[in-house]
Amino acid sequence: MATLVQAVRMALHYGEEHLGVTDIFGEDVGPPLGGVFTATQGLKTAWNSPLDERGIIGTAMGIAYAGGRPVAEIQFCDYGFNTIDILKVAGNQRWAGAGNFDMPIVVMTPSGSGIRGSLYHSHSFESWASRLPGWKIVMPATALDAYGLMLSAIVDPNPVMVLLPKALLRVRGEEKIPGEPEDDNELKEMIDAPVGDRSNWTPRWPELKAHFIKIGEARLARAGSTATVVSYGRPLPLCVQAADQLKQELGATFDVIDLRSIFPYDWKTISASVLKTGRVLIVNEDTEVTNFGEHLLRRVIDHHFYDLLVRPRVLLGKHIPGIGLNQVYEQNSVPQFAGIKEAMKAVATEEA
Amino acid sequence: MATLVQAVRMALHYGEEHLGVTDIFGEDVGPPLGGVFTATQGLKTAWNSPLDERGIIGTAMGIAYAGGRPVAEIQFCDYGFNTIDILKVAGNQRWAGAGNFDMPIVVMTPSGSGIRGSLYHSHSFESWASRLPGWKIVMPATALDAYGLMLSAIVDPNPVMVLLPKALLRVRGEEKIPGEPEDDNELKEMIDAPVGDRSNWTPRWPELKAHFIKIGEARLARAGSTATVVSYGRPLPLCVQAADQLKQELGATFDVIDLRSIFPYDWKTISASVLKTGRVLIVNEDTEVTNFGEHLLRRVIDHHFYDLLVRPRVLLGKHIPGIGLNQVYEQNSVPQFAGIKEAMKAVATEEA
Amino acid sequence: MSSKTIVPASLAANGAAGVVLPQVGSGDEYLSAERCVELHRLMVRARVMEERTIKMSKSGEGYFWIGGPGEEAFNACLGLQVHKGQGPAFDYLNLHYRNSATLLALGMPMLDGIRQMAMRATDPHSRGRNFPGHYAKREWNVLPVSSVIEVRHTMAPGTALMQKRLGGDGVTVVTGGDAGTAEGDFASCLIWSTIPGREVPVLIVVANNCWGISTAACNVHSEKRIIDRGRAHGIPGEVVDGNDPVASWYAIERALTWCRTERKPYMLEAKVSRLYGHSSSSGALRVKGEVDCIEQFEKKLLALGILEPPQVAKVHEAAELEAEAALEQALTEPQPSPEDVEMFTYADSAVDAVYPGDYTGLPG
Amino acid sequence: MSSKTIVPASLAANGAAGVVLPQVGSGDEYLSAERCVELHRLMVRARVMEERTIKMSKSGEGYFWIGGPGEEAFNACLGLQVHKGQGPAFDYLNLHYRNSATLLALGMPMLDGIRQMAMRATDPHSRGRNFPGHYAKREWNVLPVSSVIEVRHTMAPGTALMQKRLGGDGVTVVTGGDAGTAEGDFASCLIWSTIPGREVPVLIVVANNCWGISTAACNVHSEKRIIDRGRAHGIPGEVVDGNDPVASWYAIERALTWCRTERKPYMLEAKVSRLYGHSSSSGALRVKGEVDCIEQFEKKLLALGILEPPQVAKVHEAAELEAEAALEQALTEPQPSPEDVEMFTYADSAVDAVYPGDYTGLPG
Ligand SMILES: Cc1ncc(C[n+]2csc(CCOP(=O)(O)OP(=O)(O)O)c2C)c(N)n1
Ligand SMILES: Cc1ncc(C[n+]2csc(CCOP(=O)(O)OP(=O)(O)O)c2C)c(N)n1
Ligand SMILES: [Mg+2]
Ligand SMILES: [Mg+2]
Repeated sequence: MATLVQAVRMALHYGEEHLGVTDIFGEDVGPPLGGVFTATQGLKTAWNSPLDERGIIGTAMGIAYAGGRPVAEIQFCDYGFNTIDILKVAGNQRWAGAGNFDMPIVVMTPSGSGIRGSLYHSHSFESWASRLPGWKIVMPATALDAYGLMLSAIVDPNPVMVLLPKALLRVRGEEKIPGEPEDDNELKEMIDAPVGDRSNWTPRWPELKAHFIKIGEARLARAGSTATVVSYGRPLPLCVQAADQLKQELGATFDVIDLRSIFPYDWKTISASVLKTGRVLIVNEDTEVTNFGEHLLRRVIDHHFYDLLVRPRVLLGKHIPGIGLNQVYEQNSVPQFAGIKEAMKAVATEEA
Repeated sequence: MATLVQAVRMALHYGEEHLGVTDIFGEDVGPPLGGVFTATQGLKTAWNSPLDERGIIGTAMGIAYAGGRPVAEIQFCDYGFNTIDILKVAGNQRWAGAGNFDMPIVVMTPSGSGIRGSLYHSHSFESWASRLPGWKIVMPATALDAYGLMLSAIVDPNPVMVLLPKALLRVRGEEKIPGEPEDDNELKEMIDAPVGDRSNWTPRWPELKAHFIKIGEARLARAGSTATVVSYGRPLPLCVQAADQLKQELGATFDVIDLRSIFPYDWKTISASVLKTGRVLIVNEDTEVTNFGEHLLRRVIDHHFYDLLVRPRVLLGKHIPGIGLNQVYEQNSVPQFAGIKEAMKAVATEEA
Repeated sequence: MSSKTIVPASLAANGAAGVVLPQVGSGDEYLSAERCVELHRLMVRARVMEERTIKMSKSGEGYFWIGGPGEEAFNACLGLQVHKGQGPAFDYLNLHYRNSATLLALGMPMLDGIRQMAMRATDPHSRGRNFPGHYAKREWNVLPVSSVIEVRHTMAPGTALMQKRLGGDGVTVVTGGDAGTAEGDFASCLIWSTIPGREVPVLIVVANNCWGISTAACNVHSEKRIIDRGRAHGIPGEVVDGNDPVASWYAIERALTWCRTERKPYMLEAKVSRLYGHSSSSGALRVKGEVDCIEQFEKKLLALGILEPPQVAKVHEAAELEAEAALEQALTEPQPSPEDVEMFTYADSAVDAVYPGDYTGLPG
Repeated sequence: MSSKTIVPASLAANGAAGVVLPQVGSGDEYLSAERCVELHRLMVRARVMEERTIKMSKSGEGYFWIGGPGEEAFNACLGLQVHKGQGPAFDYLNLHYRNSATLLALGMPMLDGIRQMAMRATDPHSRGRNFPGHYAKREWNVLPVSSVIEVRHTMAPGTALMQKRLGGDGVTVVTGGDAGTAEGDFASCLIWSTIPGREVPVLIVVANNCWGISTAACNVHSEKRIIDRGRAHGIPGEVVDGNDPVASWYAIERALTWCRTERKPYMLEAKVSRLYGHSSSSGALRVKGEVDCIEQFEKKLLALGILEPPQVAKVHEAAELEAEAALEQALTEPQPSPEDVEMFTYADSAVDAVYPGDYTGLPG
């Protein structure tokens, strides 16, 4: 199966061939490197920008204004904090301008911890991003979702931010991308640039097919009835793993909702699940003060306060200035498997 | 009584005279204007910066590194979104640098709506600011609190952001600033620059006295027993007014907590009040997705889920790209008196 | 300014036989009388519209005012020379908030400016949401003006990139003030416009009124001429007296021609006035002794006999009447309604499960 | 490089009679043999420390590596010439992540660099939190290195402002790469350093290795020399061969002298190599045929007879031993503990009711 980052690359290729993508650009996005995570290797419209994130977002907006379909990359979301005013303008220009101009840009950026990244390769961005009205924000946790959400991001005529979980970029999916060859090695040979000199390399793209995943639709990663877990990104597979173990160990079963879209989010799915279980845990790794998970919790309280059987919970990253390089820091800053499992167990077993 | 903005000015003067303030600067902060809201008129260390918010924050940091005590102004918080990466560095540099350097800077900026400001003079900033670990964030709603919190912000050796509610800047306090003259007109004559030519004007400062309000201490604006209201900034006086009316109309009484400090916030006071009343409403005017009020709600749920008598509530600004100039927009975007009163009534009267 | 008395071809062709109007000159440059009369009328209309909106800001028919009195000469010349139309074959305009004369020159009726000031639902630029002078018009490539100083400079190279790719001669114009050039985005614009092999046709206009609100440029800016900052990047430029419509006309012509033919950036620094202060608030500081481009131009036109005093008066009167009628009309038009609050947040999307149409509040 | 055989005063004074060492020259400039030997040793120590940390990144004793091989000549010269100390009477250093040679020249023991790479609680720069080369040292005014490219450029004018006010000759040095100059903050530094009447002594060093990760400068930068961007602001500057310690020494001396005496900014563009690629990740692209400043300098020193091969070997061996010992020591030292996570968030504050001391988790 393709890795998440390969899926992104194939989606971008599909976008170039079939969806009118005109420019894929950012720092080190073009040849020879094709992105620090290889997300843009071999793409025909990929080019290297100056080292200037503000210019990257602004230029994407300009390209979109003039009829192009740009996909701009911020190398790490950790380096996107200097663009928030421009992101705001991208999100408000249509509203402010009485609908005169759409803003079909895609901004993709790796987000989250888990790659031993120290302070500036470990940030999460979704809570910030969720505060940008006018934007749509997605965060796939699987290769197929990355493919399907990227295609939707490209065709959506509004600004869409695609947050790619840093820690999952090299994880293989469990489902094939439509058109992906049978053999992983074959795929690798076809689309991964060789190590070393690449000047004569060109990719051979598989015959990819459309696969759109609608923005705002969650994915039920596990179905159950004891409790509801809402997550996305790096912690998502940990929630799944914990659900599987807890099923074995306790017989408790979980709806593990992979939100996939941060905004708009799939309230219907969350709501139905919470109504069913009366127990809910929200997990993400962003810092815990003014965290998007707290917004979800608020919606749960707004609508289901009287439906809850036990205290609803959030499990979030600590409110501290950064994630340190020594793994002691990371282990004790953002949710890890043990803590997630424990929290799931607690919400599932608390006496109602 | 002094207005809130006069109180800020007097605090800055006190800071210059007694607390080592070396630089008060920003766009139009120095003579002749002394700030677009007059907050910095007549101050001896005030100077005009280039039109560059990133430079303003960075320069403040440099001044602080070299032993100065700067107070930097962002003219409107609406124009601070291009500095978030630098604000982050100001908040993390001590942690990242193993405590080698403190960062005693004060950033003050007007925040919130209520001045018919259209998109870019109506933003709230506290939810963004609360996501900056390493910072302390305060937001006074009265003149005396502005004075006392500004003094604390100045002496605190950590970065402190002082959010000034735009709509309350010209509101007079109910308590005197220590040293303020009896007569408001006298104060005005002493410290407000004349309209027109100011080249020969110098202020006559009253003999001000120290008055520190500790960061992290809320103010109980009204005491009651029926329900708890937590607010700050522009909506705070509206909550107070509604509490007074509802006392008359229903006999319901409210703890109206003026949080004053966004971070750290006075959890003890909130917690004790919620324990007492079992009913809580959190009010602010920032946009409602990933809002600091939702964080407070989360803490309430974490600690007092089983103590609550009725569904806890938040009343927040709408998640929309901006606040429009026609007052129809503002009235329907951010909490106004009628809506606040209604929400307070609802939380107070819902059958437990 | 000086003058020559050659019959302008256009006038002669117009059959205005016998009425041999002089050209209007500035240095070695001459502009036809016909063009000057057109410019004069635009300048006056722009001024009158601004003055009307200032009145509205005082009467409560509007609130905050900001606008372009003092920039009419330059901005009218700009508006007449851009290639107006939709899409990258035409020019893009990334304007700041003092470009009313440009919009009028493009053909905007005063009514639309007044509608914005009156915050009507009929305001085509912002539906009563934004401050005056914050235009947006798809049909003319007028990109939404944002209050945020200088962010437009990061976008200009993007539209220009598409224009260059398309072929043709479309140019992206980006305008800003002098103080705003201190923002890093101004530098970004220079850098992104000159990426080797990817140079793009951006005309960077700096309307230099020597002030940012209350801060004098000379107190915060070290560069003698702002255009000097383009040099290191190989961007040519010139400084022009923005109060002089003739000089402005030709400077803009040279600049646009460069961008249209070389497909590279150019900088134009227009020295302009800020006649009514920064805005209706901020202490409304006025600078003494600033040149009024309209007064100066009228003197010239009168001296050359291109216009007679009664004609000048008529131009003003007509503009006043137009403004009056526009205001009257605007005030009859509907205000936005509470239902409008969320309108125009999102464009329709077939791939969005929650908002296939516009925004409708939190996902529910 | 060329040579002269004048006995350096310092050596003669040292009583090294009979051993008349030549100076080392570059163009018209000469540096004493003694100084060159000192520089050489520093350069080798820096290289060896970096090579050791690269090994650690591969062995798992550390993770990510980034650092300064290729910048040793220039950075060692810089470190030896700054006025080291605490507070505005001394120089401030706003460094990027390739300045290990500067720190060693200031007197940092290798052990401290290795401690950071080994992420120990004893790492005095970041307590095991940050990437290597991210130094912070109050006693020497080494401000915390941040990974965020170019933000330090916004801070430099602030420290320099305090230095100017104090009197004395303290200078603020800010260093960055060539690619990073595309960030608006580089322009901000030029602007804020030259506010009329408020010019401040900032030495802006651009370590130009012609690359930003995998992107060649010539593909994204239009300026021929980066220092040309200072011109519009009246900032003098020069380009120097950063691989040449003699040339670098004097360029830095001129630059610092300018800043110390004129109390104004100066730009120095050092052409340097990036010998081990950008970092331990990012494809680790290496550029072929780059000059190795140490190899080149050693050839020179050997040719001039200032060092003999065994002495060179000894310098390397000593450095290796130092690195070895440092690593051994560092590995015996404690790792940070879970309790450390919140440490150093806040300085003590008498006016904070919740955190009078350090951060202790959410207010409770
Ligand atoms: C990013 C940003 N910062 C601050 C402001 C507030 N502001 C509005 S206009 C202005 C001065 C602009 O001066 P200049 O660029 O010279 O343009 P002018 O108004 O003189 O035409 C300022 C500081 C803003 N709109 N945007
Ligand atoms: C603001 C920001 N954007 C992106 C990055 C990622 N990044 C790290 S180093 C680098 C290239 C820097 O090139 P240059 O400034 O020339 O310095 P060099 O590494 O060549 O010494 C990039 C893009 C970053 N650290 N900070
Ligand atoms: Mg100006
Ligand atoms: Mg470089």
